[in-house]
Amino acid sequence: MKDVKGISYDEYFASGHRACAGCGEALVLRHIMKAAGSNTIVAQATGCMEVVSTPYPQTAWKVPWVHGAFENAAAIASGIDRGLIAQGKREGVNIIAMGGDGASFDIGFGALSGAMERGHKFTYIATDNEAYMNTGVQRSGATFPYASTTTSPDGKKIHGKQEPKKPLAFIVAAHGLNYVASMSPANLFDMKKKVETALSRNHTTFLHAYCVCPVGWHCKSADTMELSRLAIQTRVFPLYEIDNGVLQFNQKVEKPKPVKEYLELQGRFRHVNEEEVEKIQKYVNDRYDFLLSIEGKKAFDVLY
Amino acid sequence: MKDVKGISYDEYFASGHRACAGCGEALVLRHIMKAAGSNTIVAQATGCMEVVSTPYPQTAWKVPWVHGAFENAAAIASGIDRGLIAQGKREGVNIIAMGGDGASFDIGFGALSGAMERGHKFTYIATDNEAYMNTGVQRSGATFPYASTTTSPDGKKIHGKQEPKKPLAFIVAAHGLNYVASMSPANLFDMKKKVETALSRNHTTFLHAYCVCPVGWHCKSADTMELSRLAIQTRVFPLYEIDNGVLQFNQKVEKPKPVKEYLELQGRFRHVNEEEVEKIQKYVNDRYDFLLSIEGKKAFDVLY
Amino acid sequence: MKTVIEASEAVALGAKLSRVKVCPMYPITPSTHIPERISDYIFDGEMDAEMIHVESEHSAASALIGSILTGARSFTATSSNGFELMYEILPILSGMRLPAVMAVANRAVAGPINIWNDHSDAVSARDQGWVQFYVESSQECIDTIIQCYKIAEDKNVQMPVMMCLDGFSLTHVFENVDIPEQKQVDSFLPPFKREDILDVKNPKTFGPIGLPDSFMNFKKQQQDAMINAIDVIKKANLDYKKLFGRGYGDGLIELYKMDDAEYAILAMGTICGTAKAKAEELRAKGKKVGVIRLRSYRPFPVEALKKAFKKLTRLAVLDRHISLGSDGPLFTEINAIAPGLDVFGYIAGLGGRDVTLDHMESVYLDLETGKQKREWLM
Amino acid sequence: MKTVIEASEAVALGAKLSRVKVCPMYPITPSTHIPERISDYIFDGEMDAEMIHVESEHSAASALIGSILTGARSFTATSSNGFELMYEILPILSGMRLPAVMAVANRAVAGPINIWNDHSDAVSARDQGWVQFYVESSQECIDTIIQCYKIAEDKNVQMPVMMCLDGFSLTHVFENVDIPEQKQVDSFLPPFKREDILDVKNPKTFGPIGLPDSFMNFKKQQQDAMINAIDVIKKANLDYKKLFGRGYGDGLIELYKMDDAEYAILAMGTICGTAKAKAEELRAKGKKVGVIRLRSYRPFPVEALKKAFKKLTRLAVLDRHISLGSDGPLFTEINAIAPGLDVFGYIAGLGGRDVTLDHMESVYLDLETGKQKREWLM
Amino acid sequence: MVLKEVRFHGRGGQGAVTSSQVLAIAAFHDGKFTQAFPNFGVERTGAPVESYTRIDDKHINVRSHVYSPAYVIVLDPSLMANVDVTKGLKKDALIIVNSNKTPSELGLKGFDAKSIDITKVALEVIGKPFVNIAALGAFAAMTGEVSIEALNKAIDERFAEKGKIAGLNKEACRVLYEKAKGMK
Amino acid sequence: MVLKEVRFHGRGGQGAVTSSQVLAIAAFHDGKFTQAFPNFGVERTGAPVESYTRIDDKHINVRSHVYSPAYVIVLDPSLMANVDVTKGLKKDALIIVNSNKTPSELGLKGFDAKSIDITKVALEVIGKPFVNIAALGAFAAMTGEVSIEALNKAIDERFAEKGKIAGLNKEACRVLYEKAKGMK
Amino acid sequence: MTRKETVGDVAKESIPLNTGAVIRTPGNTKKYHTGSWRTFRPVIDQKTCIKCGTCWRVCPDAAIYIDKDGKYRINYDYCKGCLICFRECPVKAISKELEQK
Amino acid sequence: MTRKETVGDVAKESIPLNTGAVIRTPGNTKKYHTGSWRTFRPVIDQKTCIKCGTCWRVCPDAAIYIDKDGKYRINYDYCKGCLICFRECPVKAISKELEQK
Ligand SMILES: Cc1ncc(C[n+]2csc(CCOP(=O)(O)OP(=O)(O)O)c2C)c(N)n1
Ligand SMILES: Cc1ncc(C[n+]2csc(CCOP(=O)(O)OP(=O)(O)O)c2C)c(N)n1
Ligand code: SF4
Ligand code: SF4
Ligand code: SF4
Ligand code: SF4
Ligand code: SF4
Ligand code: SF4
Ligand SMILES: [Mg+2]
Ligand SMILES: [Mg+2]
Repeated sequence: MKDVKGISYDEYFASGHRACAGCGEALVLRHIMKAAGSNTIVAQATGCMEVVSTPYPQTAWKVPWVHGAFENAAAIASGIDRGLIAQGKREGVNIIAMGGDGASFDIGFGALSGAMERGHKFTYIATDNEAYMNTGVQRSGATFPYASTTTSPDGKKIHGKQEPKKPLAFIVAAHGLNYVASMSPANLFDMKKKVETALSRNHTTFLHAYCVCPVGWHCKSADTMELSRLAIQTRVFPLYEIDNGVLQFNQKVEKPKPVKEYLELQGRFRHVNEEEVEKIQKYVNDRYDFLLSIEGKKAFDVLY
Repeated sequence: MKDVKGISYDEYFASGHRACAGCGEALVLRHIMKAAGSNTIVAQATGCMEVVSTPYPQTAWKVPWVHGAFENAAAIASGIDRGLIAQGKREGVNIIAMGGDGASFDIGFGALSGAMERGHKFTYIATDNEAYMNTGVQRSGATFPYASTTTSPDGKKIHGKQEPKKPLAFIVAAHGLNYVASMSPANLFDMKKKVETALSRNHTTFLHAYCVCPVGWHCKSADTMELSRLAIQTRVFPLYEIDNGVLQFNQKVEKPKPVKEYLELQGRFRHVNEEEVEKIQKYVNDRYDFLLSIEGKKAFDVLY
Repeated sequence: MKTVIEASEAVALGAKLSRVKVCPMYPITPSTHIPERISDYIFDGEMDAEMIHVESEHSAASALIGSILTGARSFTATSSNGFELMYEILPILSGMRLPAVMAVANRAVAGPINIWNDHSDAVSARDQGWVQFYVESSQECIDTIIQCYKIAEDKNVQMPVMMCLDGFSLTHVFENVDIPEQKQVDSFLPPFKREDILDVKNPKTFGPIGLPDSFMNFKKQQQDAMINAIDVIKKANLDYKKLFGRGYGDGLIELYKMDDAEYAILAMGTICGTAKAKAEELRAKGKKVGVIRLRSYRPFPVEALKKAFKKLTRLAVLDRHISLGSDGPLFTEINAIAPGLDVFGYIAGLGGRDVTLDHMESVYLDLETGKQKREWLM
Repeated sequence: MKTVIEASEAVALGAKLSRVKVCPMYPITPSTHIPERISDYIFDGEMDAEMIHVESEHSAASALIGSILTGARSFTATSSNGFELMYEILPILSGMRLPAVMAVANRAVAGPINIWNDHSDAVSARDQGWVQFYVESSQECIDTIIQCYKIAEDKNVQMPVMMCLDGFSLTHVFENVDIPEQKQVDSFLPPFKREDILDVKNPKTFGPIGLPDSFMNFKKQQQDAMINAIDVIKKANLDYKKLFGRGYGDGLIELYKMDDAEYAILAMGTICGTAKAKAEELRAKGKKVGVIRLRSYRPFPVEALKKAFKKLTRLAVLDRHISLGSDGPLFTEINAIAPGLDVFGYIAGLGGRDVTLDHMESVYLDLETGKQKREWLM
Repeated sequence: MVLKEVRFHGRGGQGAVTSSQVLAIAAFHDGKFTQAFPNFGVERTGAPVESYTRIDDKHINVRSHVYSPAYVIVLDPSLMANVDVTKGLKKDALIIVNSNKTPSELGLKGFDAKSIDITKVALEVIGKPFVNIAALGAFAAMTGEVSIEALNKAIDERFAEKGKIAGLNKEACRVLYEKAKGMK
Repeated sequence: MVLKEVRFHGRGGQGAVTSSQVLAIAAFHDGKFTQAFPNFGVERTGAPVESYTRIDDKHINVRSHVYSPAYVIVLDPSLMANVDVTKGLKKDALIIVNSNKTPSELGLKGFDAKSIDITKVALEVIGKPFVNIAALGAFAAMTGEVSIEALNKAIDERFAEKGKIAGLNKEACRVLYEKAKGMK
Repeated sequence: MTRKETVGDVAKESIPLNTGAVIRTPGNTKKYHTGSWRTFRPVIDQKTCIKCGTCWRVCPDAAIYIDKDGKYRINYDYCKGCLICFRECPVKAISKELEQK
Repeated sequence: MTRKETVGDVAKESIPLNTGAVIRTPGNTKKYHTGSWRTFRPVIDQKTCIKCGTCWRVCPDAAIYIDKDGKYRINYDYCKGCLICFRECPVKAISKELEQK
């Protein structure tokens, strides 16, 4: 059996991994690998997905996989790229570097930026669950504003994270990459297409994946898909791709649901008051408006 | 005597520093400091300017100054910012973090990106001489395409640097800063205004400074100003500012000179053949065209 | 106030009681509970300090340079790979003579990656000019953090201090702790005052190049400061004891049933507790055994140790780290200063391998029989 | 081919002759000439390899993980702060048992920042599971780089190897070098073959979590591999000597006029040359002095050293680094293995402070008179 | 009193670690010295976890894992399919299982095992299957190692911020304490 | 032959380091063992720099700096205002200065000093004031430490990639060699 | 060199110690049955099921498979009981049951 | 502890060793005269000079100052002879001369 309704039946991220029940990141990995297929080498950063997938002597991986440290997946992928080239073995092999939001937005961003500057051919995928989950839900640069984490708690004086979400996809696109896209388990067919497109390009490409973490978000494990959908419908996590510098929506949301619906399902937002909900709504509106304003135009200079 | 034709007569980067004769970076520093004034704390990265200014027990600095390492000026500045805040001493003090292109585009970019994400109030200035000069002219992410450096030499097989210049200012602007600008000694009044503007904002701001290095560029020390002007006139280094997400030219070049004029004064481009000159010209045209295309429009989402 | 808290919280409270002003912190298991508790205090408004959510440990250590140079007492915590990522900055902080205090929740260094306890992170940084304490209990955590500032800021020291506590084996343990009163802490630890700061009114240059004509002299100054620290540590321990009634040996080493001991185990951190428990048991059976707990690994208290060895017949050194291609660093260092003594060397508890009462028994047995002198306690 | 070249070029040629395939490199004084020469070869098409212009040393070391795991022989070089920024990755490379080879152009570690020579960078990484050679001449550089691959890739070793050469004092020195022929090098060093690679046809997992049930066993394996390296180093030295006519002692230590020496200086790197020059001079005056050059610091060749000490009355150890708060690491380690010997300890040549013939004379004088046993050679 | 060691078996997310801590706090209020700590794993929500409490009259020196506890508390009997809750146990150890089945039905023959339906009480009193604190009521009654007063104090302390939860848990404890008293 | 040490004084960018290297290569072609190395500073273009060559019949062990050279070559006499080119010199050392003034005019009394106008020759032959290699011609003639043939070979080798430069430098060397021969 | 093979709670079964901790058996987590983590058990009612594949797609544990008859089946060795499938099934063909020991 | 104060070429004049290498004398590079680096000397012809300030602005070494009479003057203690001023003077009031010893 090859495909089931357009999705490969083969699994490369095997059952038996130790992710929590309902883990959105595990679901995303499963589908990334289905789209990438067996001719893929993965370099993964430290984080939940690495920890749950490879407790020696077991591995959930059915493709060649390497983990080095938390901040260096892109650098390791650079070495793989050039190592294969140097031996004439680069052809026909996909290379994916992957990291959580902590690895990608924060500590490993220097290495990613360096790799993009050199223009290596590989796809970097940031699996974003908006906090350092593996170490117990600490704030990252990707944490959604006002979300409470263990280092940006819902305190008596300060209510959760005070900074906006680092706009990583734009930052990456500004490096001059010819393909950057956001993706979500709410649209697995779209995800498949994006992984395939990204891997087909000749330089570094970047994918930003939305990943629900029931543990860190204090939501029900059964809500993983529901939240993924709501994130799109509320415009919290828009699906788009920036192909050759031009941004297009893949699932444009004409009539957004109020952000509140999204927040209410998650314990990490339990503390936000009405005023803060308003601020979050405005934050989401502004970001989406900006996307709308650049839609369809050459908004990024493409170098590669 | 306070000002001479609009430029402060006070010097904060004293004579006796060991920069090479005709160093464009030293000239830029001198004027940055004139604009910033005495109420300024500087955190500087390892590089030529640090080495030439502070051979213990001497210092060229007349303002409080600190150097830690090569890649951490932005992190040190973050500590200064919060240290002052914690003691109620932040008011009225400018903080500048500075690094060369190597420090800013490459090794220290992770720390800079992190600081921008947190939104610290300080101005980061990248003094860009397009290579690691302090260590003897090695290729950096800022090295101009086809320039020969000691690690991207004009070889028999490969002619100089093969990658485009990392578009740092856009990458930084994509972080959501409300002020980003390029500046050059060719326009010292513009530089002054930009330093003042950047320091007046409430979050991280960024300045990209063009710095001629006669040693690394294999040009005459007397040509430092001439090259700075040519870089503008050939559209190699456009002067612009991105204020609240909108890019405006400060010195728009309607009739550019051919890039060749710029290249010819520099030994680092001695090897480029006609075909390569064409490629460089196209590269410069494309970049400028992109700037023109976003001029005056909200092209960057502003978060701070 | 007597209570039961986690050691990580004891550490965080120690920082709070020390009136720390800036905390650049980055999470890593098993040190995470420390920044988490400090975040709680700051977000609740109970601690008047700035949390800097740095993007890496390298930046955490770097931010310390900035914050301390503004005159703000500063604190961070880390473990393992995070510690290693700070590595470049450690000797810069000590070279600049900045009194940073850091809690290191000891964890094995990758690879393979492993989140559990051993001493490979901090011990492998033993050269870098930081005072290094290894503590045994939650009570010692809170007391020691406060002492760390006292020592680090002493004008004869002016060196950064790290307090090492065993990851999980201590960080995640809830136990009885007597929390000192703020007022008393204030009387022990005056506000941080530093002459050389980044001040626009009095501009100074920090971190210049040290040329060959002065660099070595600066290193000598650092070494002198480390040697000075020996007395300063003793005094801090003594003064603290006077005020709070609690001390840890002479501050440098702690002796357990060593008055007449013939055989002793020397180690650092929590396994000393387990050794003590076993020693108590064996003492009940009439064996003359004791425990030497090395609290101050840097400065290395040569005199205190030599004195402690005087009556010993045999000594077992337990290293929770190995200098690959050589030996346990503590074993080597003890051997170097105790040429006459019969020293047994054990590599123990790497990467979370538990060190048990049985292990301790086998070590004491080795000491008694003298048959086996070198072993990996697997 | 006999010629005069810079030691840095000798290193680069060593890498070229070893048919290195991937070089992730980042510039730092005084190692820069090494990537510069390699860049020349690659950009001129003389070396069939990929240069990766990494954005930091952390990424240089990390890229080695990737490239070696594809089966490509790989090389890098660094110094001082660059080395320290790699620090986190060093034990990962050794933990993964990857035969990386790195040239370390030794330079003092900041702070204060200083670009000159001492051994603080590499020596402070002595625990991290890398074989460490310290060389004395340009000739030894080129010969040793080739041997490094032989040793690193040996199936009984499979550990990364660093070759340390003194910054400036060697890296920037032009001198006579006999460049080996490619063919001969090929016969000494076969192509790199590795079974465990990243191969889509045979998927394997690299770098998993090591739990407490296996981590310590992996460390033991690493220690065993380091011990194995002792014989492998000896054999590589011998085999190389057979082919090229050049050897360096037994590969582990090199003895100079030690047959009947009563007093000897033990050190690493270029200062051994200066010690030899002085020893030669003193021998002419009838003094029974010699030099022990430690070439393999890791693995630490205990047996070879003990044998070398047999006839000695007194030994002076010169450390170009200090474990602040303790002592010179080499001094400590030698003391630990030579309980009977009268060992004098010197801290020398930190941060580019030159170690002169006069210094050597004063040390030999100390040994003779026995009056002064500890000193900073300022 | 000799050192007493307690082992809790639960699932990640079920609160076994909190149980061990609350027990430690309670023991402290009884004037004891204690330690409480989790089994330091990488387990995710749902996976089996262990947690421990040590209690003694004097400062506790030993810092190794707990190998041979005097008491075992099994919060979730379904674990027993995969986890050997009797490992390391000496014959005189007591196993307390949250179940409506008898110990022998649960396969705990040859051990001093008692079962008590904590889930039922929790559902009745708290309205949710929060068994981790409730179980301590049964433990107090069955072992006498900790007083119910101290337990109440500990619960108040630990859930200070979440007023209602504390009350409900205390009530569940009380009910189970009463229920279990006879089973001592 | 005993070990001979040569010290070059020049300015950053003037090629003193290259001088010392070319001398070393030449000595090698004469069958000698050599070392050449710069003074390891952080000097920038224009600042005074030093560089050294060692020459011996056998492998050179010593690796310290050069303190008491047998020969000093001053490429740029204007340096002498700030740099003591005689430092460490024993009385029998020879100082060669690129100048049209006499040694005593240059203040080099009490030393065995010779001046020769290298700049002039360089300007005449090379057309540019490139004195660093040219100076070696004078050195060869005055000291006999290296043969002119070996020097030519060394120049060819060092400037292999830049054909014309080699020729001009060799010619300048030759002229200075001839000129200086009498001054030996 | 070791007297006792293991002490404490480690290394009950002997673990292969591949040099450098490489794992040469792709996907062998399959040996680890995460089904024991389950509190609730999803059960597919084959009569209601319209074989849309949704449950198969959305399972983070790849615990749903298609049997030889083309039926969607849950492999309870791996199903952790997150109930995403239960929630997502468009025709409510999946019910949940409390796991019992 | 040291027998000989210094050996070799270091520490000719004794250097203050401030703890942590802090430098408390802002701008004291002024003591270091970089004028000796000069090969060419720029000379201002005061008669031609129009006092535009360009030379003062473009000097990387801040070696040009305005004297009490308002004249632009070069401080040869610091001028490195880069000749930027010479090149940039709009009225060619600056000439260059070869430095002579
Ligand atoms: C240098 C370093 N710092 C910190 C850590 C600890 N650490 C490991 S994973 C992790 C969090 C991972 O967060 P993220 O990348 O978002 O992935 P997630 O676990 O959320 O999937 C942290 C902080 C580390 N391993 N190395
Ligand atoms: C971690 C680390 N790596 C490398 C170096 C060496 N290094 C010091 S300055 C420098 C180059 C600086 O280049 P840039 O930032 O462009 O400044 P410039 O010297 O060109 O002004 C390098 C590579 C270092 N000091 N630290
Ligand atoms: S903590 Fe979150 S991201 Fe990590 S495995 Fe669990 S559900 Fe997934
Ligand atoms: S090398 Fe270039 S940047 Fe550095 S001081 Fe000299 S001229 Fe300035
Ligand atoms: S409950 Fe969750 S784990 Fe189980 S089959 Fe459904 S989706 Fe998969
Ligand atoms: S989701 Fe429901 S209808 Fe679709 S295949 Fe699964 S059980 Fe059948
Ligand atoms: S020549 Fe250069 S250094 Fe001298 S005054 Fe003119 S600009 Fe300044
Ligand atoms: S640039 Fe020329 S005209 Fe202007 S002030 Fe200087 S010397 Fe005078
Ligand atoms: Mg995350
Ligand atoms: Mg630069």
